[in-house]
Amino acid sequence: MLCVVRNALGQLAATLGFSEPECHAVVLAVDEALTNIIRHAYLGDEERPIEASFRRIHVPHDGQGGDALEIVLEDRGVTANPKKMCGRKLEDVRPGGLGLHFIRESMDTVEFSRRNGRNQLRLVKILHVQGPRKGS
Amino acid sequence: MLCVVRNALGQLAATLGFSEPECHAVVLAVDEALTNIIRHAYLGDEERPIEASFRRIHVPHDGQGGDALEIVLEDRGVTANPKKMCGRKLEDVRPGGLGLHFIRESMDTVEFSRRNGRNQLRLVKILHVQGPRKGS
Amino acid sequence: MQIAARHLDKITIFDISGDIDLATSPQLRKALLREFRELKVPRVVLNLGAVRYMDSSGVASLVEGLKASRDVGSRFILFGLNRTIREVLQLSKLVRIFEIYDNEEQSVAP
Amino acid sequence: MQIAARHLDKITIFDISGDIDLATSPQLRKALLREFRELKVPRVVLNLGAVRYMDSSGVASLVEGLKASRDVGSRFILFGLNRTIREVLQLSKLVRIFEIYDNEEQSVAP
Ligand SMILES: Nc1ncnc2c1ncn2[C@@H]1O[C@H](COP(=O)(O)OP(=O)(O)O)[C@@H](O)[C@H]1O
Ligand SMILES: Nc1ncnc2c1ncn2[C@@H]1O[C@H](COP(=O)(O)OP(=O)(O)O)[C@@H](O)[C@H]1O
Repeated sequence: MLCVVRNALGQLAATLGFSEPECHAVVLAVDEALTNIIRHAYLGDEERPIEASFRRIHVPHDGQGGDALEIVLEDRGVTANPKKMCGRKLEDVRPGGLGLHFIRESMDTVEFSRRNGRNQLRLVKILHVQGPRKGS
Repeated sequence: MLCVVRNALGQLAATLGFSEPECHAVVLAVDEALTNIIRHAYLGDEERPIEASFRRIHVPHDGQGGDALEIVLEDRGVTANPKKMCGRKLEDVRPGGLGLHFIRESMDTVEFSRRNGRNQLRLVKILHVQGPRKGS
Repeated sequence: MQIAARHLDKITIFDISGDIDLATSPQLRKALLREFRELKVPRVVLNLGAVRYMDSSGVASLVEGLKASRDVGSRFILFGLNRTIREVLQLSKLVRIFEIYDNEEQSVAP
Repeated sequence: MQIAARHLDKITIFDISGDIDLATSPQLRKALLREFRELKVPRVVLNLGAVRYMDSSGVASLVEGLKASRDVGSRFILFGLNRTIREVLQLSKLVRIFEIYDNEEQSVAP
């Protein structure tokens, strides 16, 4: 089902006017975030509820306003430990520990918060070319 | 994860310019189709691969051309039995048997096919208002 | 989806929130069948005001609830249906078989 | 993701297709570890030409494969990386630690 999410989101990003590498970046970030929720917040249980919203928002940018894609993911899993959430140095070659790094490199804003027993991850990607691409 | 698919797809449909009831219809159809794949093609196993593509296409419509959203879902599950795939009469009140009816009512084109050991479901929803809606 | 139960005299009210789909409808089904079959509650009222989405598996659970209520001679009432939920019930041609009210007051009236 | 294996003299070539993600990367990891640790194949070549998508769990499996190959003194070679896969490896700053070629001929050369 992750694959279905990726393809729907990739098409959404393209329709909003993001370039192909930007679409890949958004898809990668959300894939990694969902993977982390399943693995770390829900300890591998794929059946637990994940809420997601995808919105076009207006953000102040470069002195003027611009459009952006805002993605909010929420889970009811274990509280994330901020100390672990920092990612790791890339110098030591070992499997794992890349997901948060990928998310941070891919998005313009990455915010974690915990409220009402839920973990919330807010991701924003700023749209540099304004307006939707035709024929995508 | 179905919920994540629904929300990404709803936003995609809105961005393409579909009205709110049309967005609901597309989301419902894809939800029902994925549910059927998991339940009937994969006999309840949620881990099996489902391929999905979401594309804006050009279709002949009302004498002239128009845009549409094309969704193709593919699974490697058991071959669908065309006799069972017809849905049922709605007159007899019983649980179940509504999914295919919902899909057919929601979309303009619904095509099942089987090739290379895969079931393919092609869904098309025609966009009546041309061009994407701004600020959706 | 989340279910919160409230109990009045001979009435159970379920406040449902979230999405009713493949993953969550079995939980709704179970709650309804328990209320009718095991507890034989004379009236079960479903507050759907906070339900954002329902698919055919949700409708199927409601139909099962309705059947169970008829089997034991209880009433099964829905209220708070937003436009999306109403559309789905309309699509299933099942709006008319359910007892549907606009608000809780009407749903619990003697 | 699907893995098809071909066997040359002292070389195993895996033709991979589809997406390498949370659901499928364990299968790739297992195939690689078996080839290096159990079968001690001197060279394993991964044809990624038909891979459309890879995330960090895929990268992690490749790193595990690389470590296992070093432990037993075998070679682990990648070829056929499209732009998306190259971008993901670049993002992980791991492009340089892998032995990457443009095509199969170079990858199986003595
Ligand atoms: N959604 C999350 N909930 C709880 N903990 C998390 C979450 N995402 C990441 N973490 C923590 O941050 C660490 C680093 O995550 P990441 O960079 O994605 O690498 P990996 O998942 O491979 O360990 C994880 O090992 C985990 O402890
Ligand atoms: N993707 C599918 N693969 C195989 N069989 C299917 C599929 N979708 C539907 N069917 C068959 O068609 C019948 C009717 O489907 P549907 O109208 O969705 O109702 P329900 O799923 O509640 O039975 C199913 O019971 C099943 O036998």
